[in-house]
Amino acid sequence: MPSDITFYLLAALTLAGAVAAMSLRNIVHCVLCAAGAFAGLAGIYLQLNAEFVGVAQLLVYVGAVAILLVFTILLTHGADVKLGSALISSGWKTGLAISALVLVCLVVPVLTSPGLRHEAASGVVAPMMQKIGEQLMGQCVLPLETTGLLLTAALLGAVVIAMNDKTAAGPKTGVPPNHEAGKEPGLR
Amino acid sequence: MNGLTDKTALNPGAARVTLDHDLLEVAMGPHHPSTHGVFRMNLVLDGETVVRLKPVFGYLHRNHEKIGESNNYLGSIPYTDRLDYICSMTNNWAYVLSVEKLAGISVPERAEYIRVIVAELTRLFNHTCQVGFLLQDMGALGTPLMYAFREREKILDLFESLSGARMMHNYMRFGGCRCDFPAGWVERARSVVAHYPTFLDQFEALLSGNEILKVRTQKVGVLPAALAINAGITGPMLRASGVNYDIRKVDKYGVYDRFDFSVPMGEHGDVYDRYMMRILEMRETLKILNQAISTLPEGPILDPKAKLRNLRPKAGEAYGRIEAPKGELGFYLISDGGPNPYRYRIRPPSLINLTILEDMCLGHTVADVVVILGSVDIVLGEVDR
Amino acid sequence: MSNLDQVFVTLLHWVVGLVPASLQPWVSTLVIILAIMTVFGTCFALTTILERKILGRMQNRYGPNRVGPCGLFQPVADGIKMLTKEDIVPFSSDQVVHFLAPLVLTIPIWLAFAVIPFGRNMTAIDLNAGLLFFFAIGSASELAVFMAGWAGQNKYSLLGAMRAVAQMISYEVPLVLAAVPVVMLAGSLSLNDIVQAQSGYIAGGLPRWNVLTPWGLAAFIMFLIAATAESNRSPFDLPEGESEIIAGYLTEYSGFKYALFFLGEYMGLFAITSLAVTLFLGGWHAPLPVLEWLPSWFWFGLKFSALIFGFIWIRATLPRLRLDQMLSLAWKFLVPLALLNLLAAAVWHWSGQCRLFPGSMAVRWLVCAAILVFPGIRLGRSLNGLSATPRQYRYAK
Amino acid sequence: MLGSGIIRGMIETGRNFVGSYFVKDRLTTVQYPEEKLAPQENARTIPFLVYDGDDAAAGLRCTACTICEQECPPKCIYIIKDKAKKPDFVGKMQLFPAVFDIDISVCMSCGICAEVCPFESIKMDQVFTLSSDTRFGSLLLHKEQLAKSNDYFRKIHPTDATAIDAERAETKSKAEAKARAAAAAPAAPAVPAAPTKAVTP
Repeated sequence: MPSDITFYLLAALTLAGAVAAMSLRNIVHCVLCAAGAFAGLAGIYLQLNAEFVGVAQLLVYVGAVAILLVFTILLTHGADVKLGSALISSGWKTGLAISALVLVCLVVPVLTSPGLRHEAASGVVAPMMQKIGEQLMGQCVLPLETTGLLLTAALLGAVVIAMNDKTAAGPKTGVPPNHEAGKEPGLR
Repeated sequence: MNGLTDKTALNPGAARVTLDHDLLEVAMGPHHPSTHGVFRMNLVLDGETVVRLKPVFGYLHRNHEKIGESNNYLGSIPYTDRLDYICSMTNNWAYVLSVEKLAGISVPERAEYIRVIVAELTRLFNHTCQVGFLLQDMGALGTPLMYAFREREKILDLFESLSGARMMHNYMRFGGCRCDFPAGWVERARSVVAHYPTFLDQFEALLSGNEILKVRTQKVGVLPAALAINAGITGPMLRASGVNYDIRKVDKYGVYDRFDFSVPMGEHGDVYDRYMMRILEMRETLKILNQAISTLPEGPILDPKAKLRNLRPKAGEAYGRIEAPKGELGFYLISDGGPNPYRYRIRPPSLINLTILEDMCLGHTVADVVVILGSVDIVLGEVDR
Repeated sequence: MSNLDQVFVTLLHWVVGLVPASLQPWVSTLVIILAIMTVFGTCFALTTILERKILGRMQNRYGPNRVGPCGLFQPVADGIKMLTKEDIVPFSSDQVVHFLAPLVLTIPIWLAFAVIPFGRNMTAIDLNAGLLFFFAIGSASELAVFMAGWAGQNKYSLLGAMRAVAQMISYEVPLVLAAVPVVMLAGSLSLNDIVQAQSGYIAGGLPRWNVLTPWGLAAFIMFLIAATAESNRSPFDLPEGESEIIAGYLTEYSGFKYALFFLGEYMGLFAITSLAVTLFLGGWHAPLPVLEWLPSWFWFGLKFSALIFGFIWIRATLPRLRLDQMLSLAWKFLVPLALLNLLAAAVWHWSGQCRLFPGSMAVRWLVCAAILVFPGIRLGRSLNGLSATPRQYRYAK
Repeated sequence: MLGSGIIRGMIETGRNFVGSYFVKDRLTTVQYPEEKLAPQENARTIPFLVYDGDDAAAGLRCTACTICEQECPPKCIYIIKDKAKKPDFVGKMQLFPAVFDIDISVCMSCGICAEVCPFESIKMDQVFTLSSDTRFGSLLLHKEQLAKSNDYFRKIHPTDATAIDAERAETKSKAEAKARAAAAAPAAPAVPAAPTKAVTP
């Protein structure tokens, strides 16, 4: 009985976080609710005894992605909220249609997949970490390496774009005067 | 910097000029843990690097020079203690020196030696405390400062038994000193001076080799020699930039020409050089003290002709200056024959060393600004007068 | 001997035995939680006073000695002061985030103690991804620090929050990389297995701890540097650099929220120190076989307090690094060396496996040490750009 | 080598840490309320008036010459002369102050009044616990609160007090010898008995 209660609680936390992340006015609050939703998700994984996935979710999403979201908000000045902007943007109908479509695409294969037929794995299978490690390095090492490469490429691209932005905007105002040759110091 | 209008941007009274997009304007001070008193810097930051710095001071202005004009000559001496309240002996000496020049009073032999001993002891603990405050600004929580204060306490006890007060000595008079060394004072002074080199070695072991200190201070706040000379910088800051100018050697006032000591000079002019200047100057001061204490002559400590009360020097002007621990401290007096000076002007080394703070800090981060300010070694009593 | 070692375990079983069977899992977890919180709560109280006394002694003064016998009730006094102090919330601040920040910082830190083995079979939950769980919890505190900095709407706290987040992210990488060779050699992520791998003694003398291997020593030093940065302590206390940005992200906090932040900071320090003890100093193993009779949790406590003394000692001596130096230390010095350490650990493991030369420990030590030391010195020298020759000063007569 | 400076620094603080347990003179802290540090002999805080004998009003040395009032830089001394006169230690008739106030919240304990006083009547005390609850009332000390006996003066400034007492005793004996000589030879009026002038020390 107690495990059901915790599941309902975690599910409620995740859903509430997700909804709040969309609907709150202050964008920083949205990000924090999103982080709450990630944490709720991690709780559900841990509750299903999927330790590695739960801990990885906690480490990657709550630890890194949330901070990433926060940084993007701060650096692009999204934080100073322009009051009076409508909560629901005008094109909400198309948005709703697309999300319904995606929901269908996800739910149908999950429900019909054979994996769900037999009883969920009861109890902890022997050293799970060992199996995951061997799978990662053995069978699907190629996808792992390619995603790694893809991510580094994306990272380098982002850095290069950011670099151009800085030089394009020209040197900052107030270049240190005493480094200019022959500048008459002191009396500015 | 495009002319005056830009200056008004930082003037709090003026209309708020919108800064371009990502600059952050921070007022650092007057209530800030590491501005060495009530001193304020309006910083404009791009991220963490300083784009503009406008020093704002005057919070501790006590109208010292106007009071000097209404006080008689003797009455101004205790006020000079309050100028640079860390080294009040050297303040007294500078004032008394200029009055002696004005009124033509001579000083007996023993009084000159006492003045040298007392001034060099002040320089000793002023430099030790400056290094302690610098490390406090750099984040070493109190350890170097506590060692510095432990040594300072020993010297303050000496001054208390000599002049009656730990910091506000009011000890020097026109033509000599107020009272002679009490019994046993010279032995206590000799033991303090004898222990100091071991303390300095421990201090250097703790600090000079420290990689974090070197990384935080080398090539930070570089002051080119030409800019230093143009801006009238004096004292350890000037010598750290490689300029050989020490008033004890230039003017040879007091009996400094009888002592053999040398003047250390740096060559990079950054914060590390200024730190080393103070350490090396302390070692030179110890040489002077040893020689002065061993050759202390007997004799009167006050010129018999010198008048204590209603001193009325004949009309004229005089400028007396000494090598205070912070730089050239000068008193410019104009007398119109009356009991109080017509004009009483002070050349404060801390204020003049502070004028080029912006040149040193531009392009550095907030953490460096604090360290550079610490290396300038200002005392707000002297800056604001 | 073993009953003294297992005294806490038997105590737990006795308490759990009192309760009817249905409630037993709940009661045992409750008792364990209570035990951890009381032990580390008093340890927090003691450390605040010990830190100030040790700092004082290093600075030739006594440290607090007014409240209680030689100052032992000082934490009680501080606690009461923090409780009674007015809790000022700035008007322009973000009330909700301002309130949540200390909670989000402190709660996850307590979870980290669940996986630490304090003594022989004295681990709260033996997750087989224990180490990964620990790092996941550690990474949650960055968000809390940012929330604290952002909520204050004050320039200094924003600067402090930016510094804190940058510092914690860039020092989590070397922290994890320093732990990877331990996992590689122990073959498991579970902390109990790691401690088990370090049991036993070589030739009856030296214990088989990781710190006594070349790669282990290098990893231990890197782990400690990253741990000081992760818990915002002395050479890296930039987020609340008192002399620069007042108190960084703590500027707008007062009263009990300020105390909660300190609780969070000290708990973070205890968690990281206990992890360092588990990974490198052989958890609760005794250093010499002849000392086996002392209980296991005693050894854990001894190593733990030795490390805490080391942190306090560092805090008393070193000034603070600047932001860019701190970041370049992490990315240009610690991360490359940690990767190199993986190579050294592999060489150590390979040379131990294949009986190429008759297992001469000294040669293995030299090889692995060489892999680490020479690049380390070259990297270090080029990193801080200090001129190799010390500076000369001219004297004018 | 990298890090050797840091290690040397750590050894330094370590030595101080260990030393503080063995070398007693490293710890210079004085536990103030319990242990009190004896003040240095020359220490000075606020001025007080010296009186001879045991009655404050009669034995007060001050002759209300208001030199200290003129010379005091922050002008915190306020004197009103009394009409009557009373003999001083040499017997010469001198004025004395009816009102002698010092505002110790203004006084900066510089010691100039004690220095310029020709009658050794105002000296510097060593009391530093001067705080009071009211802002105005109790920080203005009147003549009665300021007056302290010469024995107290001899207790806090031994060397100065003995030197001054010796000097006063000598002038007193010289004045009496002259008075006796003047009384003993009234018969020889030709000798011009110059009136003894109170020799200021």
